[in-house]
Amino acid sequence: MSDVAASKGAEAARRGPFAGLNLDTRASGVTLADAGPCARFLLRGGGAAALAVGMALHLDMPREAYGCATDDAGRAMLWLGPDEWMLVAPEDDAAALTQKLDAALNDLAHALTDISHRNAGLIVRGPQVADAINAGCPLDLDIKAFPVGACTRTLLAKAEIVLWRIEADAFRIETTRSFAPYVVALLQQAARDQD
Amino acid sequence: MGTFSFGSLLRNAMAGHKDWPRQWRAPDPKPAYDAIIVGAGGHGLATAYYLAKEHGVRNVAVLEKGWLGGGNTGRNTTIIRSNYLWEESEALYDHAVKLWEGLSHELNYNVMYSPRGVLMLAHNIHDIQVFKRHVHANRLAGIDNEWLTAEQAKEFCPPLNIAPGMRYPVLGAALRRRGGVARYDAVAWGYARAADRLGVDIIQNCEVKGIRRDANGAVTGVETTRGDIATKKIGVVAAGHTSVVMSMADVRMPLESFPLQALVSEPVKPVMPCVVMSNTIHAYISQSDKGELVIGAGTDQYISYSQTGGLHITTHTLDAICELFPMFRRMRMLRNWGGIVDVTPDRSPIIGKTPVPGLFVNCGWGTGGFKATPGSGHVFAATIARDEPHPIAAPFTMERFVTGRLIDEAAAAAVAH
Amino acid sequence: MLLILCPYCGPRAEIEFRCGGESHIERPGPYSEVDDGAWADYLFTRKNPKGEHRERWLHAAGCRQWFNVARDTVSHTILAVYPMGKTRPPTEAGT
Amino acid sequence: MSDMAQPNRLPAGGAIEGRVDRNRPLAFTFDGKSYSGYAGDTLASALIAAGVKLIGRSFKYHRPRGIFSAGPEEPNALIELRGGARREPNTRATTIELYDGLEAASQNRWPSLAFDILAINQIASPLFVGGFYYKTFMWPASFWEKVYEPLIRRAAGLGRASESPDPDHYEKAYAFCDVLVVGSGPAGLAAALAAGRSGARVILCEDDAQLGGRLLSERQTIDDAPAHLFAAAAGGELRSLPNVCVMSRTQVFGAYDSEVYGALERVADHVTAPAAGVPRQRFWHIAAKRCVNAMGATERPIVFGGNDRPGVMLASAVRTYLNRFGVLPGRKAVVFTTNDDGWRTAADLVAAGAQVEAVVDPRASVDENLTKAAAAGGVRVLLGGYIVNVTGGARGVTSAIVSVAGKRQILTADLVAVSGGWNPQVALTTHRGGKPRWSDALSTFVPGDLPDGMTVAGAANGDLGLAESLRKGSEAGAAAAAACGFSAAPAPQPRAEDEPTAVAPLWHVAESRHKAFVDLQNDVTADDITLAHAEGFRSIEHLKRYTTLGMATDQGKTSNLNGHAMMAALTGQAMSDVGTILSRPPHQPVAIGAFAGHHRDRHFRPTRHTAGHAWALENGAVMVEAGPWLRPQYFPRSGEKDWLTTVVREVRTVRSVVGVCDVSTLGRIDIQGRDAAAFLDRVYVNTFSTLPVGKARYGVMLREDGFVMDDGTTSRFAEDHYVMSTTTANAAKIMQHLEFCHQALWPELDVSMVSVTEQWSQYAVAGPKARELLMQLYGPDVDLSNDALPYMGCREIPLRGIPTRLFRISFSGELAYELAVPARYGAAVLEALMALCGALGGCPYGTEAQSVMRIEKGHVAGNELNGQTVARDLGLGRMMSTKRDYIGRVMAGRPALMAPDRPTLVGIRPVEKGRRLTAGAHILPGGAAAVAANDQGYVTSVAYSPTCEGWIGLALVVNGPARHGERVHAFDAMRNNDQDVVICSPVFVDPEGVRLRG
Repeated sequence: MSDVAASKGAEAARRGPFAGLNLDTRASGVTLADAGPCARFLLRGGGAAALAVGMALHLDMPREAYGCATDDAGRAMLWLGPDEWMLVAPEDDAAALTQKLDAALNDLAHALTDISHRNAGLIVRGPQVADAINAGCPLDLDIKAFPVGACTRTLLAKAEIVLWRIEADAFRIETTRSFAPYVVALLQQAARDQD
Repeated sequence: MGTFSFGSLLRNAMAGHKDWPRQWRAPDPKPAYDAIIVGAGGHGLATAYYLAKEHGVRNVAVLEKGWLGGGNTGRNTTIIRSNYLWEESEALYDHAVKLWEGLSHELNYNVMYSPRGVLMLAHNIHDIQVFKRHVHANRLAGIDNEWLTAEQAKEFCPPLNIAPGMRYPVLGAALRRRGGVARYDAVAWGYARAADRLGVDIIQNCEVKGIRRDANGAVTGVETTRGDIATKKIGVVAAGHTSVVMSMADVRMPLESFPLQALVSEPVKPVMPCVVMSNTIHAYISQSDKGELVIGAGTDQYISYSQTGGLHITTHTLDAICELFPMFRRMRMLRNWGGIVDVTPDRSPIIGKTPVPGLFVNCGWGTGGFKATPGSGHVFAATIARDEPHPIAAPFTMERFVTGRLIDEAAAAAVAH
Repeated sequence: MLLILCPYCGPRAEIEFRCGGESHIERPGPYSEVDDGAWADYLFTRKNPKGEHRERWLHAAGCRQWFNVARDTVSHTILAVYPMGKTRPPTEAGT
Repeated sequence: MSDMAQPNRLPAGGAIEGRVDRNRPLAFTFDGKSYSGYAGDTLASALIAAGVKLIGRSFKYHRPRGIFSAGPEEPNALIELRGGARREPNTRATTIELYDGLEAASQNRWPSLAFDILAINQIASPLFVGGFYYKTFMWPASFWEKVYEPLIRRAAGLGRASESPDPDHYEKAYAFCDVLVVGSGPAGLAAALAAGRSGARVILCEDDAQLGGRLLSERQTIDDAPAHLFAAAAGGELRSLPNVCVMSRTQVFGAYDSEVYGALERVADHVTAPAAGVPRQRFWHIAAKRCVNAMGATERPIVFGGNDRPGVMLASAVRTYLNRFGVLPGRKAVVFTTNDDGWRTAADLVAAGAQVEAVVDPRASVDENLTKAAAAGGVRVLLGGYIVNVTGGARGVTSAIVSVAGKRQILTADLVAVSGGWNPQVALTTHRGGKPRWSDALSTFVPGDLPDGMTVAGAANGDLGLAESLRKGSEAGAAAAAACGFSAAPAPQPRAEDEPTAVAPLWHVAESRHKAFVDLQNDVTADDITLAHAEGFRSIEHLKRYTTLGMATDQGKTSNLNGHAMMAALTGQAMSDVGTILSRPPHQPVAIGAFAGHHRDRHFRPTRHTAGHAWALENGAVMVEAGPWLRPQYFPRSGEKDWLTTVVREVRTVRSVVGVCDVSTLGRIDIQGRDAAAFLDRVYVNTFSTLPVGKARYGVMLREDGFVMDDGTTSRFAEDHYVMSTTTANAAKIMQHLEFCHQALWPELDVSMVSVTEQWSQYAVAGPKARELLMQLYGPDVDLSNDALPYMGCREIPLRGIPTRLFRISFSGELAYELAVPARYGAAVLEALMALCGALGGCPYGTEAQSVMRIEKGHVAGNELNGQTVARDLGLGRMMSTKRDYIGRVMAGRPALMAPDRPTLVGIRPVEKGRRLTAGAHILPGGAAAVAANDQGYVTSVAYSPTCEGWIGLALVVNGPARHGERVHAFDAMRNNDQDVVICSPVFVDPEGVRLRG
């Protein structure tokens, strides 16, 4: 009789998208780090659903492009489209969140989908970070054009990403799991080219 | 008589080349013609030539809004092949290849048809299956096409990178040995000169502004920037501008016009012995006799009538070229230009009659029309002369989109260069 | 590369978008009453104009929304941008 | 450094000494011979210093050629730079910064530059006129392919491309600014300063290594100091501004839609090789709100006999070599100019200590200050004169024959400096279709209608005067910044002179009887223009194509205008009517590798791996491309002689015991909403609203044109919640299709789609012992009995706290499940599964075994779902609902798609047991000839079936279903494997489906 949990324990049984990848950029200007596991939900729905979620989580739901709302519980609500938001939260918050949201959304038209495992989160940091990301990203990342807190779905070369500026010199890049090696390799090369 | 030959070249050399006649006249439009061809590209000029040569219809005008051969004829990557999937296509393109073989002599103009072989690369199991299916279908239709292993492909085209480490390794290739390239300008000029000598009026800088029709809707003539011209038969061969011209007769077409880009490198000594195509990673390359690498890029995603394309389209093709030919990375791109290609839903052309009596159309060649030039003109001329589709042209009607009898080469090749 | 004004995200690079071709074409129906000709028209016949063209674009690597664009097919100038389902606002070119 | 080594280097401390760094001597070789120069030299200036005159051979006639210019317009001095994998043919000596150890070689000559066999072409040159090849090489017919073309190809081409992969890498990047300034001459610097001081984001691109443009080449003053000092100071200020980015060694090569500019930065071309990790070049995609185009102008030569001889040089280039590089291109010079500017060359030569025999100017009279200055320098002035011929050879110019008022005189000279006036660099203004405007005053084309957001300043706009360039530049810079919302207090204008620039047009010295070159690089002569005119190639586009005028690597920078003007003279057209060739990017040639940038090797396109990838590799899987993914193709074991042995073993194991296959790459779309069911009913041909919760159903989707688009199973987990699966290849396409259907066709429906392909790792567990295996995995308290989870059932079952989904679906035809677990657990669950699987005597299987089993079962896949088949062709017609509308319903009913004689899915078996079948083979009636007319279909998929112990296949055959049992012929064009086959049912295994329901 064998099974995952018994043989390893659920924690140990997990393997993140960056497992086995070397994140060292060998560059001074830019570093990469695994954002680690966390709870992610994709919320699709109309204004009513957004309103309900905002109230339930005490978050001022972003209603416009690049918008993002965060709280000190480490929850962040990212605007991805007029009917689409991504909610990122600490992993142990997942159960509580699901409950709250199901209750709040109950009979409103909406779709709430767990994508915690679908995405890979990467923290890219350093004085040259914007230049490195611009090696593949067609957005103007000047601090005035894309200020701290700004987020959007976009491209990094041939990978689709969600780009989120968490500090003046740091971005969080969310991509789908299987693109992680490509994104890492591209940023490593770009980081070296900045030196 | 200005017949070209080494002798005439020698004689004229002695005479300081002062006695060469014009290769074609610059006539003013006559009030009326038996037939008018709209568009003096390769297809249009070939149509006029075969009308005069094979059907005795010599009172023909070819109207060109710019200068002859200035459209896609002068902007393409000159790939010639006939290894298409469907019997209808095979018949049409092979008809063309057969005419290519003797064209220089037919026209007394060296069009430099160079059957140096066309390699179509397979990068995955799907490609292999599709290309092998082509090989079987082509052989059944009596068209040469053979399958090569990656090593054989490398032998045929030494600069080709077949390293297994590639993102899309070369797993094999289909080879059409009698495929190749030709000197695109010479094709237009050769047909123009030959048609002109048969009495065809080639009228440049003459834009068609309207199509005149009688009470029954039949065509009676055209309105142009150089005056009105009467005729009972109009053959529209306007490539990217077909929709615009056809709308003058209230005919709406199943066409969209996209910018297609091509580019050449600086000239170097011979490095590329053949034509190489990869539909999977979008690379089309050969080397001109002048030494330039001639590279075909893709189309932009939107309709356009400007002969410019997006930088990212060129880039997408060149990164593929660098994968297949890492030794070309240091070579420099010299010129990058665009043409306007008219594309049908099934990526096969439309050749034949239209709902308007006396109005004929030859269009929808998309990204691959050059290779068909002689065949296209030949069957279109017959269609116009007899007022009924030439047997080879018959399947390429507009009605096929209603009946569903498509000739779907789209599924067979991402881009039908 | 075009800079396209997404009605939801603002100006963004063309590579984030997909062009869906001619807009304002209605899917025929009810199915029992429409002949193949009308369907072929809907699916295949295109204005393909030289000049202003109304077309659908999708901000695929962005907000994932389809919307309408009025664009000049010669100059590539974007004359107007408006959501799906909305009627065409007038532009210089009119129509 | 001795004068012996650099005989033409002007002594330090002289009136003119140049600004190379004489403390940093550099060694280099040309054609294997060692030379030396200084830091700051170009290869061209160093070769001049060394007294090397013969640099190359011309394209067609192999005439000796030297250095003609001092910039990127160079048509003659093309060389092969570097060697081996880094060899760069056709590189302009005039733009290469000298570095220590530089290796250069001449090209297009054999056996040597001095003695070039093909120089014989000069004798035969009367034959080689424009377009001669169209008129001959046709007899005998077979010779074109076998003899003539190979000869032509070998003779053509310039340098030799590298024969091994480029070792360097290239970077690509996006940049953004308010104001892009192109060019750092007086106008560019002034513009950048004005915009930069206003606080706007400015990018200044300069092709040269140093800022300054012509300021580096002229003896002019700004604010009473040498002009190059102004350039240095301006550069310093600009670099100090945080909002300004100064990019030298960066050429802006193209203007594109939406104010995007392409630029190439040469990061490491001025060193032997890039340092580790450093890109050779960087490809910039610059989005600029405004652009100030200050690219300057190119001097125009004059067409006269022998104007291609080594020692004939543009007048401004002579000044560049003197003033910037401190080298003397010749000791005895004749200046031939049609404009005031050219006279400065005479003055500078005199100042440098050279002898100037004469200034020849076709104008009858000129500004007397010019003539005075000339006289003061002891220079003869020959007004109303022309150079009709230049004599000389491989060793360079020996004399110039001048005609004044019909009288000829021979002036001995080793340098002929030529100026026909200046042509503004209009290229960037035309890339988007803008047409230049003819200026009678300058007798050249100046920018006409401009692309959105661009202004042109300085010489690029025809403003040749220094003071005017500075003023117009700073106005343009300020205006561009203001347009972006930035303004600065106007700064005082630097003081400078507007020197005289009057010009009279002269394109061609008609008196010349000797070969006079219009396009030096392509060997297009004045006679070729006449010939083109005679033969009717009169439009400049025809002229270009027929004679190749302007089609060389210099893109006609020094030849187009002269050629067009000469044609205009023949046709009697006004230049304004003649117009210009629409110039295309790139303005200067750009390395192909730079376009590709990072996208190379493994990362040419992303390679996607499933969570089980590592495990598969550890267990010896052979991987195969599946769309963007890599999947295990099969798992060979030691001792298995070939892939077939392995696949057969995998199939047998699955059919007799159990196997596990990673199917994570199949697309999965989470579909929720009150109208989810209604939505699915509209996109599938079959009905999903009737699907009970907890059940899965196989569905087929059509394109709106009636052809099959995709298939897969879709499961219902709640009234308003479905999970759709798509094929791997179509996953993204289907997601987009569904979004389109919702947003564009039925926005009123309450439904939304989310791709969850990567949220889940999914494994097929198939075989008689599949249930046993899963029971062991889930443990005793989970009931997996046939009643609890029947065929086509699905359930969400927690696995020790991990949410999992279990589907009872089968592609193989065996008792089978698909287990979905959150991706981060994917690897661990796979390991657990495989441990159990192994213990039961099962094995992992890959795409090959999967394919064999689906063929045995008659399931269609990519080869049948090829975009050309309709549901009926695949035996799926019965699934098509007749009650309602759905995507593709009506068009699927078109006559040709309903035609009874459409090739339809069947199975085939070889008549000869054990004989191999060929995919793609065509089906012909028994005994019929192998011609297209007899074609009745083709074989779509084949496999060796362990279960049937022989080869089996699927085929699309005319009237297929009615022909089971018929013997037909399979035509194989490749393996000579023609054979008779028997048509049969496409289901070879367990037709009743007992196993999968077991």
